[in-house]
Amino acid sequence: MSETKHPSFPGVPFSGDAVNEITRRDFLNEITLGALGIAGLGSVAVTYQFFSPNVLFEPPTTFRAGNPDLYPIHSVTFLQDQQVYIVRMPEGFYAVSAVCTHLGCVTEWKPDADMIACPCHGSKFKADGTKIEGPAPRPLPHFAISVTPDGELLVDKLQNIKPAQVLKV
Amino acid sequence: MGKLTNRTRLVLAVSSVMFLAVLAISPFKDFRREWKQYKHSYLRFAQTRPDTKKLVADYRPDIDQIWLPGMNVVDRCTTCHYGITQASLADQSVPQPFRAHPPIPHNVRDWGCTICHRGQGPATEVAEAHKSTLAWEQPILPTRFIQASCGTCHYADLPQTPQLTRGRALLAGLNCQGCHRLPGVERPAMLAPDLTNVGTKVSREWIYKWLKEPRTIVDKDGNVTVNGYEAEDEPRMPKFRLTETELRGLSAYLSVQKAKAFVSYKLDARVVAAWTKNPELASQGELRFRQMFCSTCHSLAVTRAGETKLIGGDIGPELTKVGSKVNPDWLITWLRDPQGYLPHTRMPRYGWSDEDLFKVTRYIATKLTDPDLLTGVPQLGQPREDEIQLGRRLFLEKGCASCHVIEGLNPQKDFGPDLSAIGGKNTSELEFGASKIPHNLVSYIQAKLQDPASVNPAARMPQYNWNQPDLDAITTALLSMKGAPPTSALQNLVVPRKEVDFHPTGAFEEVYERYKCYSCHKFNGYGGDLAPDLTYEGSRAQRQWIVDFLKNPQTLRPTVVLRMPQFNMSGRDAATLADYMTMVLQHPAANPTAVDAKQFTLAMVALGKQLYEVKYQCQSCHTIGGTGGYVGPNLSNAGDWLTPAWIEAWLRNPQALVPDTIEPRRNFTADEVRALTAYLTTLRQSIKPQKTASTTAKHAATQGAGR
Amino acid sequence: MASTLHSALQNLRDRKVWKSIFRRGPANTNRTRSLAVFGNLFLHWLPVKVREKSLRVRASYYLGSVSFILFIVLFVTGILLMFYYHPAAPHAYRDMKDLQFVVSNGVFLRNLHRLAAHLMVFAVFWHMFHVFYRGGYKPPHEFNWVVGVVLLLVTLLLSYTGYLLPWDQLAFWAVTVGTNIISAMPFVGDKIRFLLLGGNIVGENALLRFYVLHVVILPLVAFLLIGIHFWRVQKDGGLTVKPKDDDGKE
Amino acid sequence: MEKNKIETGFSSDAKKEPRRVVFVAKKTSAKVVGDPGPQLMTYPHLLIREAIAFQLLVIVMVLVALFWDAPLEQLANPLLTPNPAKAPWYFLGLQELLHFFPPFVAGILIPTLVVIALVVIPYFNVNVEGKAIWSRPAQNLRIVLVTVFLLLAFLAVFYAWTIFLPTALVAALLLFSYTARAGEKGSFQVLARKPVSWWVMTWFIAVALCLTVVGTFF
Repeated sequence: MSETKHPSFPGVPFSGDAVNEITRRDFLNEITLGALGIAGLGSVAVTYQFFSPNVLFEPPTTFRAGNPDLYPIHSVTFLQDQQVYIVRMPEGFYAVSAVCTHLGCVTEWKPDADMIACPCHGSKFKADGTKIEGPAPRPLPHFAISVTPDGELLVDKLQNIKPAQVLKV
Repeated sequence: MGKLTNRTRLVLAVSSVMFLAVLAISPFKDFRREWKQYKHSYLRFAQTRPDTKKLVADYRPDIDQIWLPGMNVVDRCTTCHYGITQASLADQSVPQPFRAHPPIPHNVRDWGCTICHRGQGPATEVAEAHKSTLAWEQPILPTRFIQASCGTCHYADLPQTPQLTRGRALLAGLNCQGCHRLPGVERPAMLAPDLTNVGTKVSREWIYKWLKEPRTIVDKDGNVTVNGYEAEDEPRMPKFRLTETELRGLSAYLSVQKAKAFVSYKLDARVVAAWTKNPELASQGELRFRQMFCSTCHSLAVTRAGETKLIGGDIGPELTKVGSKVNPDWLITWLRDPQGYLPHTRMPRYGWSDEDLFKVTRYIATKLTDPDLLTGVPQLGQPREDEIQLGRRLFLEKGCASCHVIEGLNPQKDFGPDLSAIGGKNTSELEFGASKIPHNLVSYIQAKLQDPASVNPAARMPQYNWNQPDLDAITTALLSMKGAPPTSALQNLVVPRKEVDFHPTGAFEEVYERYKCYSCHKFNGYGGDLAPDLTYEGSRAQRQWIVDFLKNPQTLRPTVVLRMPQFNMSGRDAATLADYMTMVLQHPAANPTAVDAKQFTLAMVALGKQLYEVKYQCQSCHTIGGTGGYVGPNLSNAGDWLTPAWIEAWLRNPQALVPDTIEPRRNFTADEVRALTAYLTTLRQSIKPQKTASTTAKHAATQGAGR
Repeated sequence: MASTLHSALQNLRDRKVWKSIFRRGPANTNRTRSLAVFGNLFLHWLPVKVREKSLRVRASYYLGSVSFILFIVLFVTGILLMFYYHPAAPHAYRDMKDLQFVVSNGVFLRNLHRLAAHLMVFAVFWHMFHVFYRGGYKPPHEFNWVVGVVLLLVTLLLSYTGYLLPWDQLAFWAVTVGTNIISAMPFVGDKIRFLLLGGNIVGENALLRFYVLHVVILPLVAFLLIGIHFWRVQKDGGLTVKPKDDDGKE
Repeated sequence: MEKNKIETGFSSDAKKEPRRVVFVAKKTSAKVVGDPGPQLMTYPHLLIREAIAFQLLVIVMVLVALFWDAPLEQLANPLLTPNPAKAPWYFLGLQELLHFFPPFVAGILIPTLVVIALVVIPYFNVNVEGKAIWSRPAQNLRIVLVTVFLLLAFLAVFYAWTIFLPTALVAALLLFSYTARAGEKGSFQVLARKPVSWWVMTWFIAVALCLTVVGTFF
């Protein structure tokens, strides 16, 4: 071990004399710290990437709801798996979320009363999702609904549309 | 004491840089993953197509996954095979993996690919997904066996899978279920001839020859014949690999199988002597042979203009040279009462007269012979005791008792391996022996089928001679047998094989068994398909017509080769059958009480005739009294033959009665139906018709109405 | 660039926050260096000074350090892998497939974890033999030797419990074979096996138990023992140094 | 100085705020034999070496991990026993023992004895640097010969050839080193100075190694 009189690792400001040697030492320190710094930042990025799943084991957010003929006019059909009401009115189809906008309970369609009722806190909605009464802050959202080329209904739960948009078949 | 040397710093600096560089490799590799490359090249490919916009409409740069939790399927094939549902990419010029799938009844996006094609669904790398690896032994199924995948769920035969259906038929037809357990192939009561009395039927020499070359017997001219005679279809008896000693042993053992004392049917010696003097004996026997329509089931080789052809049916054995095979005493006993020798035979019991019996036997024994049949068979002599003992041991060791019955020997059930899950077996479960074939299931099955000894020198399985299409068909059928579905969810999707539900009873059963009606006719899905399906015969035909026909079928259609044999049926038997048919073999759509022939008026008949001839032009397909088309059945005798209820139901909706009939559904009004029915019930052949005309008509009628 | 980084670091050191964390000044005197070791939770079990001889590679081949480093690598990769692992059959196997095929860098992490696990078993064995041949178990290190032997057993158990988790054929049969040996123990063998597997066969329960042992109990025990092990090295006077280490070879 | 005190948070006035720095009692510090020699500061000398060791190790492991995939076979299937079913490599030595001895002996007794032997090493007077086995050649040779013969005979009775072989090898070394005790140079001279404990451990390692290798590859 050669006896040196210079500041030790890591990266301490130097106050020594032999300029050349100091620069080299300093350079090595910089390299080391730089490499480790980049490695650290890179690890964060890679870890972030690792934590974002590339596939999802979830029911697809876009789903087929079968042939339009399955739904009579003036009907509200609850799709259990997807928690969506497929509503068919004379003007056309729309898909209404079955999840109450208040605290997320799953609502029920009451055909006798002709309304959607939330069992938790008593919110009540019309078949088109507009609120009748109760603590729910917003009407039930409508999901995008379309018809596939082979003639089935297609609902996209990630896409909300205005209640005025109705699918005509 | 506290300072670091420059050398240490250098080491740390270098190692830090290397540390960084090495750590960066994995993210880089991850960035360049195979599936990402395919995603990118799909985008590039879509740019070159005219319908780019449609092709990339729902493109996402992620992994595509089809997840069927109920079936435990994770399928990521569509990540790379992205264009699989794009109709515009169906062209052969589209490079893989982007080409669209040919149209199939299932939606790819709903089911994924691996359910049919196998391979590793979760994989996102080409080799891992397609090939067999340590972690996934089921590679992609070669496309030529793809019908096997249909069969894993569709136990019932599908019209779209002829190869699979053929394979299943081969499995059943070749008695594979004799030794192996096969799902969906039931084990009949008897698979092969009962050998309890075989010693009374054939000689030891014949047995020797048969065991040695059941499939190919070469006559002295070098003609290869099968089953002793030339035939297209092979006999069920496979070729076992037997040594000379084994052949001698088995033939010795079998030739002494005369358990039942041979009660040959004795004709009066004086009568026989008188008959024997008749120089026309053999030719008269031949005439009777023809008149009884033996060729409906049996074929004979006929040489015409230098070309030898088999003429006749394939239900029973081919008989060209049978005279050299069987013992004449045995033959006469057999013809008189086949079930007496072989209870399960499909040969019906005819009501022969003694003279006919004698003549036909003489005909067979003298004319249907081949002196060369036993060439090459050594002089075997009387069986020795040690040979018999060896034969008995071999009979059990070789699994003969799996198919053949000998009284006093226990039948061998499940002699060979259980094949009910062969189609899903892992390579590690297979024995490849010293063979050099690729180690996968398909090659194993094919090698085993072609030459069982190639994968296992000690295999007991006999040798078959498949042609390539049959080999592939039977491989397909075996690959479809993947055992019970892995999950209950899949269980619900299984399309079951149609259950045969026909259990004759009582007096009918006795007659039905005696005449073996099921050999040619189908009853509720059970039986042969040579002759019309009789499931609803009771609804269709009038009782009297059935009786007449059964008693004398020959006058009705003598010109066709395959026709109802002349059973010489007694009036009682015919009545029993006709009664059963009219009572049991009924179609629910034809309601006898709904139509009362007495209510038909002359006006209705006239209207019906008018509709038949003018409005609907029925004569373009049907014949009445010699005029009309031959597409549909001849209706000249419809009034005596068909029941009014059947005619009425048929006119209303033919497909309800016979789903695949070509008769168009015309949507007649109720009045029109009644009028046409009234008209058709009046059609009778009052005068004795020309033989030919009537037979053609009748034949067409029975055939057409049944189809 | 060098000076920028430098001044930035210097700037950081003058901040109040920095000073609240590292109360000592720059570690450029022996006093501040000592304080750095004393004042840091992760370093305080190290001695302030070490003998120069014991730093030489030949003295220990750094086998103890290597084992510990491998443990840290296993700890980090293991925690990351846990994010994509369900201890349930056959879900666990599907997770292996997902690590291999869809998780970013998943296969790399699993490889690293597996490799480090094997290396650790190897390093710990070698460490033990090396210590023995150098007489490192002699007084005053007797107790630390015992701790080391226990750590060896814990390492083996950690590796073995981890072996089952992929739920593949290799794992299943290795564990089936291994646990069958336990049944040979007189009187209590079957009972112990029953408790370990949570049943009579290697099944769902066994997987869960092995998982809990692998990710919670055994790592805790290992951490505790490693702490004691290191602490005792210092308290027992550092590594054993032989007089003949001076000449550089034995 | 006052300013400095506030900044660092240390009170330097021991009279105002007495603090116990260390408690020195008799017999608490370990008695270290040998010359301590020159010393270096842990920070940075030890730490930097640890850092380098860490980096080098990780580099090696990453390189291996990139090109060698951790094995993954098929889904566990209780109905499909692979041949042979093997334990992890570090238990393969034990699995080999099962071929020779009943499960209780091979699976329980021997491992337990080994662990106990390892634990008690420091508490018995088995000193690696202690007296060489051939320091009393005459008496010890007789004992060594008898022990070796009994051991080999025992192994031969059980047909435990994979144990017999390394045992015989170590025994041969031991006996050869006997011939080289008289102050010569050479490798046998080094072996001749080894004590009993050294030989026992070497024998154990040789056997364990042999069994593991055989278990892994055969």
